Amino acid sequence: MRKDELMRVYYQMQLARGFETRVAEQYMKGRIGGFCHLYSGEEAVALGALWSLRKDDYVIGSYRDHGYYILRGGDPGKAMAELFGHANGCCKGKGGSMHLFDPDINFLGGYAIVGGMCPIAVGLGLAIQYRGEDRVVLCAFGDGATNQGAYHEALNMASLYKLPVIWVCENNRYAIGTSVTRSSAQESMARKAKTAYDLPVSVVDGMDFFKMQSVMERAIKRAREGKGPSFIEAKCYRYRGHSMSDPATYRDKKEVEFWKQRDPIPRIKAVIQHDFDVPDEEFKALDTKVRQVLEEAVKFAEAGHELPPERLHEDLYVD
Amino acid sequence: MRKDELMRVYYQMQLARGFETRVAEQYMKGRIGGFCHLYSGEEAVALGALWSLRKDDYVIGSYRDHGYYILRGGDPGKAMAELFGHANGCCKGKGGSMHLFDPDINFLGGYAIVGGMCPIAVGLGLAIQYRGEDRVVLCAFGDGATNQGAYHEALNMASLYKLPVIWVCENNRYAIGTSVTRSSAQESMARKAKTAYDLPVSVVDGMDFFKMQSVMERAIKRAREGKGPSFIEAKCYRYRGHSMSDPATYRDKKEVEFWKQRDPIPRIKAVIQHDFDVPDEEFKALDTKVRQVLEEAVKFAEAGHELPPERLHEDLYVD
Amino acid sequence: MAKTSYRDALNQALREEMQRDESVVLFGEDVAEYEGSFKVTRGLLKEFGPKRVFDTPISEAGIVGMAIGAAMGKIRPVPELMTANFAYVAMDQILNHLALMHYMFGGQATLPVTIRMPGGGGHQLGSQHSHSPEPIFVHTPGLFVVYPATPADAKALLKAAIRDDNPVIFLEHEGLYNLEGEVPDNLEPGVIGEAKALREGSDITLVGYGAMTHVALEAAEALAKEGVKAEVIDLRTLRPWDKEAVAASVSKTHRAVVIEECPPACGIAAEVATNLYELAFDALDAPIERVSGADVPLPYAKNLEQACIPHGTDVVRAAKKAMARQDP
Amino acid sequence: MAKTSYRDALNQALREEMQRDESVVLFGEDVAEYEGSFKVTRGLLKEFGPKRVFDTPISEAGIVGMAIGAAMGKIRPVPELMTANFAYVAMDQILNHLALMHYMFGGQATLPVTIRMPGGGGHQLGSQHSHSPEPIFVHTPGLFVVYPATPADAKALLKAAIRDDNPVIFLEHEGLYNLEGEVPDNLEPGVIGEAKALREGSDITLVGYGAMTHVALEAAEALAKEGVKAEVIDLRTLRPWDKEAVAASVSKTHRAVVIEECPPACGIAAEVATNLYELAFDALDAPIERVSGADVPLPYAKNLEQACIPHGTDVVRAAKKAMARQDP
Ligand SMILES: Cc1ncc(C[n+]2csc(CCOP(=O)(O)OP(=O)(O)O)c2C)c(N)n1
Ligand SMILES: Cc1ncc(C[n+]2csc(CCOP(=O)(O)OP(=O)(O)O)c2C)c(N)n1
Ligand SMILES: [Mg+2]
Ligand SMILES: [Mg+2]
Repeated sequence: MRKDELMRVYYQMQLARGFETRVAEQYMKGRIGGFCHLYSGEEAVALGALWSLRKDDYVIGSYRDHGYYILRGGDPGKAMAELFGHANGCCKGKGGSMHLFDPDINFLGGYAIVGGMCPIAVGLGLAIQYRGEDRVVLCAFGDGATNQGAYHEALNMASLYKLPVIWVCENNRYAIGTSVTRSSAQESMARKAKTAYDLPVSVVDGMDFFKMQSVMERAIKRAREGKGPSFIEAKCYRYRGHSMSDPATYRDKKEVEFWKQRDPIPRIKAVIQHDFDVPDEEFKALDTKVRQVLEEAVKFAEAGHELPPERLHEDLYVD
Repeated sequence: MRKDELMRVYYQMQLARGFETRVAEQYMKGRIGGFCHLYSGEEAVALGALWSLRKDDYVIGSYRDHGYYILRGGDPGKAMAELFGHANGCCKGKGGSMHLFDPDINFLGGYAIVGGMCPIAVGLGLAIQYRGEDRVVLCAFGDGATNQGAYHEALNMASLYKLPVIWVCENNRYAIGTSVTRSSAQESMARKAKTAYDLPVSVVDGMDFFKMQSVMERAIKRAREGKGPSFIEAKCYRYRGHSMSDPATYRDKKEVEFWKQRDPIPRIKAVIQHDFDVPDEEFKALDTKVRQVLEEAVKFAEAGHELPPERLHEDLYVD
Repeated sequence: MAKTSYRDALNQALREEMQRDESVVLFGEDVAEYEGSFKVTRGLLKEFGPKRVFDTPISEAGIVGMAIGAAMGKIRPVPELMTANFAYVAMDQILNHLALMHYMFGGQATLPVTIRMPGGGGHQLGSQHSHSPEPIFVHTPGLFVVYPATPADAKALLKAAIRDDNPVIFLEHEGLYNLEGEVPDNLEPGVIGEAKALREGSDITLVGYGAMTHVALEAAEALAKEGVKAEVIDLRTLRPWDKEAVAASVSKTHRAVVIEECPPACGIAAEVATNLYELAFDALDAPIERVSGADVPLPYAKNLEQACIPHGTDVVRAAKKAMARQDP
Repeated sequence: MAKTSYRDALNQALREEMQRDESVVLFGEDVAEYEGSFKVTRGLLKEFGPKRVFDTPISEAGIVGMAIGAAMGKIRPVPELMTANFAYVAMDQILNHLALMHYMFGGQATLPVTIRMPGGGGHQLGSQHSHSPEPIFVHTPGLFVVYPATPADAKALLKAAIRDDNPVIFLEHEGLYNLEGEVPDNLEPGVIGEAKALREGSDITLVGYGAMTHVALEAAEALAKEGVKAEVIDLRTLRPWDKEAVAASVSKTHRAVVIEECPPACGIAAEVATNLYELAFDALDAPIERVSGADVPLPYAKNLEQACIPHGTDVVRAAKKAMARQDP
């Protein structure tokens, strides 16, 4: 990859990471309510998965959606405003943290029912195939979703109809406080899917942007060529609790440390420094830019207001 | 097996087959209503699966339940009466063809929602494990059920908790008019389950009583020893349409013929004649007994009456 | 004008809408090669081919979810659930996704999905196969719920549902598929939310929907013989339902019987009655009578099942009870 | 008598029933090691061990189905659904299996299953996580539905639900877990189906359940300041519900407001109101007022969400409207 691209990788991951830090701050200040699931630590999965997609490809995922929204090119201000519940948010403040949505970047939603978005991804794939397009669908979900019936129905249908859906399972080893070992008879998400749904699978280090990006490229190519779905198990880790209200006492320090050693951001920085000797200033400059963008995002959110209650019934039906 | 046992195998299959013939007659006469799914052709699957079970083991299955009920030792009269909707039926006429039930033989129900009985089988397994018993659960379902979410949740849970559940998938190649090829990305039901749920699987000729009975024995042993569930894919065929109202025009004569060549009843008869030279009279005698038993069953059903409407609200709640 | 069956009227609506709009796609269990377990999709695979009419695995959550995604992908799916009883395994996709996505995403997700499903009892299909789930859908903001009683409405309203950009639960009654009725040629799409008076009367209002509309008509006929002029209103759509039309009728007749096939608690009749009391309290000379499905799962035995389902005689009894009350 | 929280009262009920009956078993998502996402099962794994308190995968249909089978296998399961919103993925197991099996099998399957689930909105959890599904369960014959408003009732009714041999949907309100109240020591199990007057009054009857009971109490307080004596009735159980008690109160006050957290169509208030009209038509001096959740999915924004949920002020307004009508 070219240096400027690599610098963008660094910038983007810092942006996503920084966004979550701001969200945590604002949540503590009581300006953000509800359930709030941070993506910190898993940035390489989303960025690697999104990197080679086209603007017209569809992206859909879970309630842990800030990372995907930001890294897909969503406006951090509109995302932050949504978390504030303000009308200038990406869903007018009606969706909230778990339900970001933006048709302009074809980010078709964060969904809060585990596994619930998987059949919807199949439908997007069906539409693509029906219209003879060469778009693809990226559907991201967690390890816990593989225990939900709808997920299985979806995987079977996507394979049966050879739809251009790429399943990205973020295996961060926990579903809230329950480890994969304690919830799935088959601990490998990839093996759990491969034979059952007869599709190509890969297991990848989700803390490594390059690995993630390259398996994704293969999957995209296959999907665009009409060869059907692929499954990617990204081994990763969430640095924080399941949501802002989870102290995550069920994970021991050592485990957390082990994964923080593999933090994708220092990792990409090291690569860049190794391949091109980039002065620290350049990184600092990007960090500064991230800070500015996020400050503006918070300002944008603060400047907004909740929809007036008179408008409560808007958007219930199309007329 | 001893001769008398083999003769019982012959008798039982004739009984189950003959029962369905009577049911078809009565259905035509309009004495049986609703959906009515016959088991003709698949007798070796149920009998082989049930043969080595103990009286205290649990059996649960689908709406295609006449065979299991009869072969488990259920009273053909009570079953026929149930189909007549009479109060002397095994569910007082409230259940009907799809919902036979008899605690005395631990046949805990035919269920009409595809895959819906699978999580219930898990619960029976849980109770056995919790109470430290060495019983097992036999859960029978069709190929189509493997596309239903609840089925997958159940298989995972049974394996995760190492429950004594034996999954018997009757792969008769069709779900109503849709063949396995057109509905499942993985055509082998055994492979579909094996890796995903990490349990021992076997594929067996479901038209062969002996093969069915022997794989089942292994599964039972394993379950009784607390080693967990097993999965058996029985390749079989239903001679008739999906239900009495299905002409089954989607299957060509050749295919039906191919399977009728493998009819388990002549097959067992041949084995018996080969191993012990049994005069035809002995078989004729059993056939006559079958006829008598079924005539009595119909008489018993005819002698019954529907519950009076005043009793409509009984059994809604336990008091 | 030739008579057409409810089944064929639905089939015509599907065919005409598919001819009219390339983006209309049908899928479901056995809808293509088997032509539907109730044959409503007969001939459509042949005419439109496997891309527009195809079979699915037995995966209702998958079917409904696929319809949602397909709609976001700019096609107009008309999935069939083999029967309404199987909507229960897809309830999360219907109530917790389809119904609320347009609202939750601030109006950005538009879901022109019409889910067809035959409902109702009366065929000895047993407890798990005889549900009338209409109240569950009517309770849910974000859905439209249609339940036609006649071939003409079946056709007109299915066309309207398919063209509508909102999610529509389209209930068909298993007992009406063979019902014959007049269906005008080049019938225009109906209007979702409009009730229709099928019979004029001044003494009492009988409110029905789906198969219950015919029960109401039967009762009106019997009542007429006894000199009671009953007005029969067919709701036709249950969400939204035509409160004004029904209230206007009751303001005229001062008495009403509401008929529902489902059990009474939190049912359709409770919904209709409560609103009528609110809209026409002073006009009412007697409590509104409800004739509901029995408050039990439908049993298999024919006599018991029939005892669960409203009949004309039950409605006549209820109407007489309401008539017996003297105006204050 | 020491104050106890609704959460701890539930915890006590679970502990005491588990101590009393070996066959009571708890399972659900994160109920054991994590001690429940609302900490209702705190300490139970420690006290009773992993055989009686264990975690499940995210498989609600599996959880409910497992409870059904376990009950047939003679254990007494008390599964927790992390929230009522996840009951939708298990709806088929609840409505089409659990509720009807005892009846369908002619009384031969006995299912002493108590499904605990926190419901309700008000915490900015968004549309998919803020449902009040009580009408769906109340509509269903074969289920009991309990929805306590106070710590004492939470404990007494959970004990009753666990000991009952029928399937019970036990709703807990997310907003009440921290509510403190007096809980007598060695409290006896409550009675499913009995309402309770929490405040006597002669002018109007306010009917609530769960969190809505507190909204009713708040309103009664405010009305008292204006000289209106409101009687507040807490339904406590929604199926069966105490029609006699509520009708008796209305016969005394001649006016009523029914409060529900769910949307109005086919809701709890429609059910209550319709029955009251039938039982006390002549006693009513004004139409029964309904105060319902807004007819939209719950939005995330705090002000919008609050605008969806009934408040004391809404009830006061409704009560005044009812009072404004002169007795005929
Ligand atoms: C059907 C359903 N059941 C339960 C929940 C509650 N819940 C929210 S997130 C979660 C854990 C999901 O874990 P995983 O799929 O691994 O995703 P992660 O949070 O680790 O990214 C659970 C149980 C839900 N949202 N939906
Ligand atoms: C959830 C659900 N969807 C659809 C149906 C309608 N249906 C009844 S039987 C059947 C086919 C089942 O095929 P299979 O599981 O292979 O069993 P078989 O009839 O071949 O024994 C279908 C689709 C149902 N009963 N339940
Ligand atoms: Mg996880
Ligand atoms: Mg089959």
